[in-house]
Amino acid sequence: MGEQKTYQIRLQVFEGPLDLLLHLIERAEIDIYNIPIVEITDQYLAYLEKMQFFNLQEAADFLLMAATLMQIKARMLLPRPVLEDTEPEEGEEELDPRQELVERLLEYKKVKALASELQSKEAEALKFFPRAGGFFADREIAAASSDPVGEVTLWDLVQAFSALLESLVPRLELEGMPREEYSIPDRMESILTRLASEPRICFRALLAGQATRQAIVATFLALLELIRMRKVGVYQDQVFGEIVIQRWEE
Amino acid sequence: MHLSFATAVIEALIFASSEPLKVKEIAGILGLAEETVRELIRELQQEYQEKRRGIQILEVAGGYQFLTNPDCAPYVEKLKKVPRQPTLSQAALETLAIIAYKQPITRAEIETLRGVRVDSSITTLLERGLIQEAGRKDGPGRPILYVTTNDFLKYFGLKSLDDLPLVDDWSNNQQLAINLTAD
Amino acid sequence: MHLSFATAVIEALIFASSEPLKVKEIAGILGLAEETVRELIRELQQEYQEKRRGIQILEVAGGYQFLTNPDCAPYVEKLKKVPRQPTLSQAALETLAIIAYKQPITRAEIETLRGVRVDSSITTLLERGLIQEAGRKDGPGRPILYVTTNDFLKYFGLKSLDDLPLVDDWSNNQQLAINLTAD
Repeated sequence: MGEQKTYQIRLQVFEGPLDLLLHLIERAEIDIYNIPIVEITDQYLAYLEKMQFFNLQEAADFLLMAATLMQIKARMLLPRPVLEDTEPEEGEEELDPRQELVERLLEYKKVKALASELQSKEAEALKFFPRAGGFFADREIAAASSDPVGEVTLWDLVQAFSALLESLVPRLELEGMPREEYSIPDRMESILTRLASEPRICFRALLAGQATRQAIVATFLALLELIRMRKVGVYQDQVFGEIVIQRWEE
Repeated sequence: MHLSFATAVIEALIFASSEPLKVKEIAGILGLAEETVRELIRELQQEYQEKRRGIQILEVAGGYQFLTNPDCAPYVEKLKKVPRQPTLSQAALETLAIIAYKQPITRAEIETLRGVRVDSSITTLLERGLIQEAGRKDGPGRPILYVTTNDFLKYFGLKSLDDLPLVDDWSNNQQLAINLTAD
Repeated sequence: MHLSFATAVIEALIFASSEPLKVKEIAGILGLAEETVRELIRELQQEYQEKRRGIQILEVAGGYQFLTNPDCAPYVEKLKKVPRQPTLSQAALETLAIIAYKQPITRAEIETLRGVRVDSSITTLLERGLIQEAGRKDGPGRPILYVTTNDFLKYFGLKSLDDLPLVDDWSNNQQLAINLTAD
């Protein structure tokens, strides 16, 4: 029976190079803190030859690990530097070239353990059915019917944020930071001019047309001011729709 | 199958079905005669009725369905259309704005920016589902980090956080402020 | 209000709510103390439990919700109108586990832990509403941070993030324990 097992072709899919390495180590019943790097590297490469990759990226992930293994192997085979030569400052012993790999493997082992915990939780949770065939079936309706923000709009939110910014920054205008070309009254005028020729402007397009951050801020503040003065209105056709700016009509 | 277990299964089936469930379908799933199923449903209905519970099983559109007890309707209605919440306070709004633009952020960081305690506005925002906890920050005390929720995006009509209107960058401004006062 | 009627109303409310219902919300609707509500829910839960019924009230994602009895699952699965999503792949589970324990976390940090690209599992998890973006990390490139959602708790039947199984030094609780003993 035992013999038969060795002839079985493993069709197991590995989730990545760490998964494959962990499999090799566990199969060989090796101490993870003392990996026989030559042996494991050979096995890893042998597996790599047999593996089929779905895409280039996947192959690259596995090849990167192969390169890492070979690098560690080379460092292990090289003669160690003489201790007297370089006085070790931080630790007594020099760093084992395998250490980083061991740490990554240990971390990944935890990931696998957690993933399998989640999997059993998932299997368990799927035995509990909610009303009407799905937790999330009427989430949209539920969300639409309750209104946690009341009368507050996105504009209020942004305004609050801008106001906070201003309170934190010593008056920029006094320091002459925003140049004349970004003055808010100018921007207000230019928005109104544009609205005289176009019935409506997309919010996104309005800001996208601005060259610098200061220009964007000035335009944005100008827009807020126009809204406050009720010279323009903003609306959305639909939730998630474009924010559209148009002249205020009585 | 024990009839008491069959009754439990029928209860579960009627509950989980998205439409009024027909006796025929129940009978098919359980491998019981339709008459038996009908009898068990009748018992279930009676049980709910006698105890004057909050929910009951009713025959609707040729099938069976759970519905809330009409006596409870005035309360259930309050649930459905959660009365228009009072508008967010200025304090809550400012806290929300900071979290939206600076997330993930800790309570202490928000307090530094606002210059006041923000416990109550954080509670309000958590309750209204606009923000949520999202792990802890590395470092002393491992304080809780706050982020905005998907509902936050929904209520403000945003597709993603990148849709938040640009506001001159906070960190740059602070830098600037420091530079200005240092001169 | 009679407590027996209050219990019926609570039953109706939990049933009617499309989301796990919070004690606070029930208390608000009924005008009762939260502790009273909690006690009444406990009694209700017990009643359903004792009778081994087809449905029960469970605490999920910080609220209470009716769910079918798991013993009935093999039958409920046969219902025609219960749409089911496929279970999560191993890759998605590994990515989700990392996010759940290390949130908020960037894509690159997840990739370091898993040793592979995680673009497709992130997309899957976002689409299924189990994770969400939560701002950006300070530093080069300002990468997007990911956190788990409330639906994550519901999907796995967890009361809160503290319900996640403990693993070595990976949970907040353990960190805390270490900090305490260090003092």
